[in-house]
Amino acid sequence: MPEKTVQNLDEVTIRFAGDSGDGMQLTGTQFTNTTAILGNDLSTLPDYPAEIRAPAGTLFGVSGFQIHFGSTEINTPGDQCDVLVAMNAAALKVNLGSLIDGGTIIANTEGFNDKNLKLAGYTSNPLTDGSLDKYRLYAVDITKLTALALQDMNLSSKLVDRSKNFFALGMMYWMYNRPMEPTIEWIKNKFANKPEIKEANLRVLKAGWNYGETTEIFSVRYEVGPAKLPPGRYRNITGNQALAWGLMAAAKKAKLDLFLGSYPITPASDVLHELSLYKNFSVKTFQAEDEIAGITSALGASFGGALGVTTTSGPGVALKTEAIGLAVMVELPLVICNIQRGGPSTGLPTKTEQADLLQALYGRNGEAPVPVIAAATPADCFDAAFEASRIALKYMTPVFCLSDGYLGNGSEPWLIPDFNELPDISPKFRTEKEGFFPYLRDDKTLSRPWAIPGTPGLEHRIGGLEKQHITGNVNYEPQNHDFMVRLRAEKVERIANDIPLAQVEGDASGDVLVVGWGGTYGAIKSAVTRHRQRGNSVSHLHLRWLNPMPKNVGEILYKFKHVVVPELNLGQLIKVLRAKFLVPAVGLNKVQGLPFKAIEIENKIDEILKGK
Amino acid sequence: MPEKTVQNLDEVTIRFAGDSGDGMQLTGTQFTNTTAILGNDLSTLPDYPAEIRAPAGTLFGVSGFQIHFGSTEINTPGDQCDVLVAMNAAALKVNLGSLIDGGTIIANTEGFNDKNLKLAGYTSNPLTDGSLDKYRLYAVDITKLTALALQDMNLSSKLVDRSKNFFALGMMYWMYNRPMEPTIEWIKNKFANKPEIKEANLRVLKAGWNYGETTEIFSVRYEVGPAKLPPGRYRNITGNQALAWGLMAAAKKAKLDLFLGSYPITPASDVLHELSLYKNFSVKTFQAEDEIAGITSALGASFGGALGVTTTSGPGVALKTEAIGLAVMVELPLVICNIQRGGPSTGLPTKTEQADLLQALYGRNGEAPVPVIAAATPADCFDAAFEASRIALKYMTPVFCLSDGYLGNGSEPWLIPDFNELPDISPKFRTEKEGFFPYLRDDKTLSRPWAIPGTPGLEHRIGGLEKQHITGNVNYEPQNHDFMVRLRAEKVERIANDIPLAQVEGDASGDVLVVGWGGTYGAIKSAVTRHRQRGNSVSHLHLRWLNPMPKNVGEILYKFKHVVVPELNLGQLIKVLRAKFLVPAVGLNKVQGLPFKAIEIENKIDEILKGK
Amino acid sequence: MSTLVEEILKAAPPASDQKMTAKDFQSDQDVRWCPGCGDYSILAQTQRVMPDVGIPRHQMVFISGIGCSSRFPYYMNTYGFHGIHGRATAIASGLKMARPDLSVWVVTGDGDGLSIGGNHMIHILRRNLDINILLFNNQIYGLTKGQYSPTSEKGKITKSTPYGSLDYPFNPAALALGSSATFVARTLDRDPKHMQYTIKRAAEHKGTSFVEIYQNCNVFNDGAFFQFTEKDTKDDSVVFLEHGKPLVFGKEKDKGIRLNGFSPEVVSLKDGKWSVNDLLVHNEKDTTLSFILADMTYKPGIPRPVGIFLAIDRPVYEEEMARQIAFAKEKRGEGDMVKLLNSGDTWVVQ
Amino acid sequence: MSTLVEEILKAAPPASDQKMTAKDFQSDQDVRWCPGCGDYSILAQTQRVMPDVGIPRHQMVFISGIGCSSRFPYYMNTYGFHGIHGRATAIASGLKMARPDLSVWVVTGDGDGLSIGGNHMIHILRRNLDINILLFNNQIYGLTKGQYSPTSEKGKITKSTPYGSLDYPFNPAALALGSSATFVARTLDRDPKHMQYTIKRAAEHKGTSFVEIYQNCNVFNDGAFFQFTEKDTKDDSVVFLEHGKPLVFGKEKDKGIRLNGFSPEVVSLKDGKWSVNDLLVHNEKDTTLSFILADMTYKPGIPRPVGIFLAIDRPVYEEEMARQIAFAKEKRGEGDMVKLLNSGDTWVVQ
Ligand SMILES: Cc1ncc(C[n+]2csc(CCOP(=O)(O)OP(=O)(O)O)c2C)c(N)n1
Ligand SMILES: Cc1ncc(C[n+]2csc(CCOP(=O)(O)OP(=O)(O)O)c2C)c(N)n1
Ligand code: SF4
Ligand code: SF4
Ligand SMILES: [Mg+2]
Ligand SMILES: [Mg+2]
Repeated sequence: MPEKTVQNLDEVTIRFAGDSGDGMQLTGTQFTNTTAILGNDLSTLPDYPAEIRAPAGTLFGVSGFQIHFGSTEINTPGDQCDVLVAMNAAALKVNLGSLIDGGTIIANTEGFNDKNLKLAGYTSNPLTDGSLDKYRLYAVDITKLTALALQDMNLSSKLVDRSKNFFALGMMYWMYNRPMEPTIEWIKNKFANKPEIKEANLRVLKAGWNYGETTEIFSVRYEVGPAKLPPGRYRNITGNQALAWGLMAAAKKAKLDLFLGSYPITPASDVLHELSLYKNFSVKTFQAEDEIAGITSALGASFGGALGVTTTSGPGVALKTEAIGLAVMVELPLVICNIQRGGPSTGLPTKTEQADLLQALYGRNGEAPVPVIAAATPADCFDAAFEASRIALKYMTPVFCLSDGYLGNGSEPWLIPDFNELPDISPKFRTEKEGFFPYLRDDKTLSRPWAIPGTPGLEHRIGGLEKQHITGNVNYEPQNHDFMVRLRAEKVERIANDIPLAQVEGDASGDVLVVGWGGTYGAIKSAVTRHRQRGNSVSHLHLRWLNPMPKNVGEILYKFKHVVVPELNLGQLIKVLRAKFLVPAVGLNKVQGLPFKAIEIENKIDEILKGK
Repeated sequence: MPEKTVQNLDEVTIRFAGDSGDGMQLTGTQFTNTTAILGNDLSTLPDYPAEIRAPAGTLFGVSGFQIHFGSTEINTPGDQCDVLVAMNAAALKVNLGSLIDGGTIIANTEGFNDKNLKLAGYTSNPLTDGSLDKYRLYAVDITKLTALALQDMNLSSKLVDRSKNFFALGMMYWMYNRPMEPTIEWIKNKFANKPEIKEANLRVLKAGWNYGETTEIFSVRYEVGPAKLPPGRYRNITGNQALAWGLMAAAKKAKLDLFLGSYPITPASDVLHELSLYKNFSVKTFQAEDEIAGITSALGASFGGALGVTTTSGPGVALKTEAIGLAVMVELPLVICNIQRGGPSTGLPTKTEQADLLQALYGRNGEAPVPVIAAATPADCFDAAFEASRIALKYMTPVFCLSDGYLGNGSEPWLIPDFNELPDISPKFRTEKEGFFPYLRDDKTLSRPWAIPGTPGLEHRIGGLEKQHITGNVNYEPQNHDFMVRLRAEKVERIANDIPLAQVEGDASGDVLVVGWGGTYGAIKSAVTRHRQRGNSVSHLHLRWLNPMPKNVGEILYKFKHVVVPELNLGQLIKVLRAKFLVPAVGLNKVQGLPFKAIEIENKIDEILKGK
Repeated sequence: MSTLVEEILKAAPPASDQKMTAKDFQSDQDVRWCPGCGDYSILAQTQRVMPDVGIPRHQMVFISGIGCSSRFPYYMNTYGFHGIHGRATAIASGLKMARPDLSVWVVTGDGDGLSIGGNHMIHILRRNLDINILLFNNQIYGLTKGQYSPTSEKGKITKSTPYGSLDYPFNPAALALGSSATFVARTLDRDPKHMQYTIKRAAEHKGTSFVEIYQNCNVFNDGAFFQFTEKDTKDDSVVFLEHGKPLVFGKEKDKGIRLNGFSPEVVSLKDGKWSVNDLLVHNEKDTTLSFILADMTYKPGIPRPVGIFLAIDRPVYEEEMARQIAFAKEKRGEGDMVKLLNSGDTWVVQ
Repeated sequence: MSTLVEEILKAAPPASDQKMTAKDFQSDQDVRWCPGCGDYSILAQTQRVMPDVGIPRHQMVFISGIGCSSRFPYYMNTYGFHGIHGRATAIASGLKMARPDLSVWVVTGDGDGLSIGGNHMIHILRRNLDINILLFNNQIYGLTKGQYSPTSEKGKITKSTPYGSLDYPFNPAALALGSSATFVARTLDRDPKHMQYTIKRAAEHKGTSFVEIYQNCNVFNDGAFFQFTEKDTKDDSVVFLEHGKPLVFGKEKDKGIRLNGFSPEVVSLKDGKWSVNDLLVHNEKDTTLSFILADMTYKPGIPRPVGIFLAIDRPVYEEEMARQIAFAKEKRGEGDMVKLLNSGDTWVVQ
């Protein structure tokens, strides 16, 4: 065996791509988990079609999973990929554009047979016609090699074919020098009751590794050392899982049961799935008949003293807006999670976007202010959900917690928080009869008492009609209405006293301030960092709280010559900033169902710097 | 009989008030119609409780109807009233605050018996305890006088009691020198099948008139001459009726059938009621099972080549937002009328407010731009509805047409438009097979072709998933999505080329510009006029189109030192203006379920002028 | 239930022995229905029955949507939630799942519960949460001043249908049965005794109880049910369903209902041709029979069936949910966040 | 109909005499269901039946909500509208009212049509518009990757119910009947002949036709109906309802269903105790019987009823609407805007 060269890399981006039936999401997830355990920093981008299992070989059926990992800090899933694993011609066609010049292609030759080429719209085979000359191309007959590895097992050809992703995974493990053990363990667990499949997958995984090890095709292996992350215990986590856990943690710290009323919708369903696993945490999950029943059941549960939560995506929020207004009026805690996706309407259900901010802020009839918080990274979904719950309970209000498809499905290493260090956020249920009025308010927070059914002597009635101040009786008086409308607004405004001031990353004043919110955090951070490394006067302001905003936002904005607001929409936060602070902010807008590439933001900043 | 003095007045405001069972709305409407026929300019404000028929004599059961009429231009229902007709103690209690000092009270003494006084919370009888000394008080035993008039008819006491509002009406007709004929005609028609009631009402009406004529209680009569309105034929019309007729006129001028899919809700139901009368106009009205079915059925009808319309109020819009997004995506004409009411949530269902503007502009998931137009006065609802329909048909888009409870229920004299002069707005259905693509666009309007089922060869499919440019096929490509999102926004933006430039009332530049939208038009106009009469540099900009705005709005704003935006909300249009034009506009906000008084705006302008 | 909620419940003083009275269930709010409205009787009967139900006030919750009927909770001196239009059943479902210890009541109208709220209605019925639903059917939209409702008779002239309505009305009992309800009943605002009995039975039923109450709206639909409630017509127009008893009706109890094939028909018990033994005998436990009886509702010539159509047992949703939770705790132990956070693949960075 | 629409329709060339074929109903769009999905068969049968329905393609509209099933309209070479989740029946209702001349079809799923869309479903059924509804029941949410649906059997383990679902499933036929539907049928994806027959009958029915189609989702709920569709079990597990015929089933046609009281029971025709004459005889026109048959659906030991439960005539909504319009025109004359604007009290200012 010839000795293979080992090359050290700071960071790599790999994209696995194949048919939606090819198991690319699984392959990517396995590679991610193993990479996480090795201590790399990482960020992932699953990218799958709206069809469940589109006909094999078609362009629209291609499913991809990108992982960016390194020994340095990783903030995005990578603007372009260094390695493209293409299980068929369509996968190559769809993804070649994202491969860097000189990048590596690992292609499954069987996926480039005549039928596949035709389906992908190739007139000649790119693996052989020289069109890929500028890349490092490895054509491997993965299908055949998989079949060979399983030759003596007498499996159906369907089963054989289903294993081939493990061959690709094995190869990549070998190439990037990752241990196979975690995946071996996983296979053993997952297929414990299906010994044949277990055996097949294990064999094929190892065959892939051995293929790298023994053949002479690959001349180099790569080494990506662990990242210098803050010390502590880590795990890899997706945004949706982190969100679910954040809600559970909040319920525990509030000493309340968690009640989720939800209706399945991509990309939010996984939160429902995750939460429904934890019945031993007293989590109650209710798959309702629709979104309206999802939220109203959660509100009913809140009335009873639970932490009521509803999870959905944009079209689902549309249906919930009437009930959100009700929650504003009855002043009960409620957390509304929107895992945003491409819109409008059904739009691009499996793609990401952040175009529901204005809906969260303003999408209700009447003056119905609702606090809005947005998560910045997959792991941050935990904190955002916890914080949303804290505010909901303390201020007796519905709270929007915004995430998006990119955050929800993406993952990153997460420094596991010390649960015992999280604050106690348990509410004080009212029990004292003396002086009880359902709309008598706390002087500081302006929140009303939470008196739950079952408490003797506090029988009272709430509802969606305007309430009289203090008594909570139905009241139509003009002055009372005006007063109550302003009181509800003031209550939400006061939350600004209870959240941290905004922190600028970079200098506190200068040429350009890039303001972002939500899932664009990583890309903006990368772009700003690069500019600062280039010596430019560029800073980054990330807004976690969109309503109310931290008290110092105006101050910060006024200290920069230019304010630029990159958003995955046509300009939503920017509207709020301009209206509130009258700053001539400019937008950078992309609405492609994809996250920003850092380079896109970097370029925009360059433009602004040049124009000044 | 002593000769009565006749006094000439330029304008008067009268408020009829009584129990919700007392027929005050009817009395007010009759007085209004008669006054309109006399050629006065006028404006009305019905104000009724949320309960159908609250227990007699209670404060919350008081129903009021205010009419402001004159020989001068009348823009509002009057800041205060000159005459208060109070059928009982509660009616006095609730409405006394709106009576000018020295104003006239006509009180039904029977309504001030012990029970009524107690229900109204009076400890002594205000009719006799001197507390009304600063007013001109006429205590009339209307109940008894009514009974006397019907003495020989042997009617049930319930029926007798129900007639007493006609006594009050008769008195007021006498006092303001109005003919009884129109009401007599109306009674004859309305109760044609109930001869007893007809007879009773006629008698009591005349008895009321005679009471004024013959007794010595009233020493003066008033004369309010006709207003100098532009020449032509007039009628009195409420906003909801005008809206309905505007939609019907649009359908006729479009050569389409009108289809209304709606669900009853206060204060929009009357539009449904009105339209359901005109089956001989081929108007199809469908009372759906809920708001969602209301709008989606209208969209289905549009697909079939009807002018699809849905009418509702804020909470109903909340339920329709998902479908509005669908309409944006499938690009079919659809008119969505929101007769706004007090919110949030169920709020104050019978009161007015204009707090649904941001909902109309932004209340959807994804980037889903929808044109928004708002009516300024009751009669203007006709034009607004017509214009909304024109834009919907020409640009193949859903359009919001905003009205509110004050406009919808209020009325004014209306110069009847010459129907034949209204523009032809008929769409061109696509029939040509050659070169047909469902999303191929008109170069100028960017609207897509309307090809209705039944057209041979144009079979095609639409839906809520992102469409490929031109072909309309489902498409998930990043670039196409970005393109289409911007295209839909651009289509709406281009409507600005097709609407009149905004006109300033008053000088084109100066100290203060008051910017308003919707039903505040009259109050702002009055306030600005008064300031101009006082020689102040104050102008008025009314925005009829809120999205897109006329192209010259920015230009206009920049020409004034101060911009003030009065709104019946906590500041919605002002957010848009500040974000768009970065002008330091200030708001004047009132959220009391009531329209502005001109004086409130006048005072605010004074404040600004003083502060400058 | 959560520790905090449990604390509250534990801290509550023991229920007093003194029996409550109807008055205890009257709140301090002014009742704001129109004078003469049938809702008053329903309120009175409910308040009268509640003491017998035997659950203390503070453990009762009345939840409603929007409509005249939906003002009901304000008048009950219990916990109450006046929701949004059509969603009372969904709000109630969430509350009951969170708090199975509470006695949860839904008050709704024919518009609220069957028009905009129809979907939540059919779903709560199949799920069978232990919630009692009182549907005030006045065959009209009262609060919005008189449009026709999903139970209005066809051809009805209302503000929104000046030429007459076109929709075939729902038969609420049949709809409930078609939704696999476990308790379905019909009663009358003007028959206080029957209403009290029916409400009591609904309260006793473990599972969702669906009670349709014919209610007179004297302002917008006066007399809609007079045939079934007024002295001179009711005996011949109504057949009361009593478990185990044959379907006899008429002032002199001289008429009955038998099945001819599958079609119910009225027979006279006087002319010797038929006897009580030939009649249909009611059985609350028979789902098939319940459909046959519900289907009689709009049949011309057949008296209106009133009473309990069906009362069967089926597992109760929130109890099964609680059982799953108990099972999970038994199997996996009480959930531990620290363990969960550190479960699976983790690694340590020094 | 409006002048403009009428012009279009008049301008259309006369329908050609040439009979169409299934191929004429295939659109140019790639079919994107999973290989093996039961939806393929439903698509094929529908396309096969359409030529016999005898309505030209351009007068047909397929409308759907959201779900795998709801992709159906893209594959039909007719007009189509892929709506939003649960609202297909409402969109279709509006279209049909506006354009009674069109043949309108709704394609929906058990989630789309019975979960989020349940309300519109029950209301369209009582209204009885002349619309044909094909409900693909795979007892699962396919498109969102496998959560349980309102027709999933209780205890079902899915992504959202790892401990098993708690809801008692809808019986779609009973729900439809409870909603006063006029045409209710059930058929099977794997019985092309029966499906073709059923779809044809649905097309012929004047009024809303509700057709439940058992459909295999081989990815998330494989084999849910195999008992009723696969060779070795189907004969003993399914009883086909045929108008006027006794309920016989079994491979050797040696079993039947009779009523014992009101309870259906399986009897053997071999042991001499019972003969065909003792069996329940199907009658599509009998509403009461239709309930009895639908109620058999989940009864243990009873074969699954498949076929047309009910097919009765009742006035059709959009026709009555058209009739009111014609009546109004006759009575008041064609509406004249000029007259209307100037009607009532008007006055002239000089
Ligand atoms: C979302 C929404 N749509 C419509 C309404 C208006 N609305 C209030 S009550 C009601 C119908 C009431 O009818 P029903 O439920 O029969 O109650 P009733 O008044 O007859 O007791 C309607 C349409 C509303 N409040 N909210
Ligand atoms: C408002 C809204 N809520 C939720 C969804 C997500 N969603 C799409 S299809 C579907 C269920 C599909 O199930 P079914 O109707 O049974 O169709 P199938 O895929 O099984 O054919 C759901 C929940 C959505 N698109 N829109
Ligand atoms: S409108 Fe009818 S239902 Fe409503 S309170 Fe009055 S009488 Fe009762
Ligand atoms: S997921 Fe199921 S229902 Fe959907 S296409 Fe695939 S097999 Fe068919
Ligand atoms: Mg009602
Ligand atoms: Mg399904």
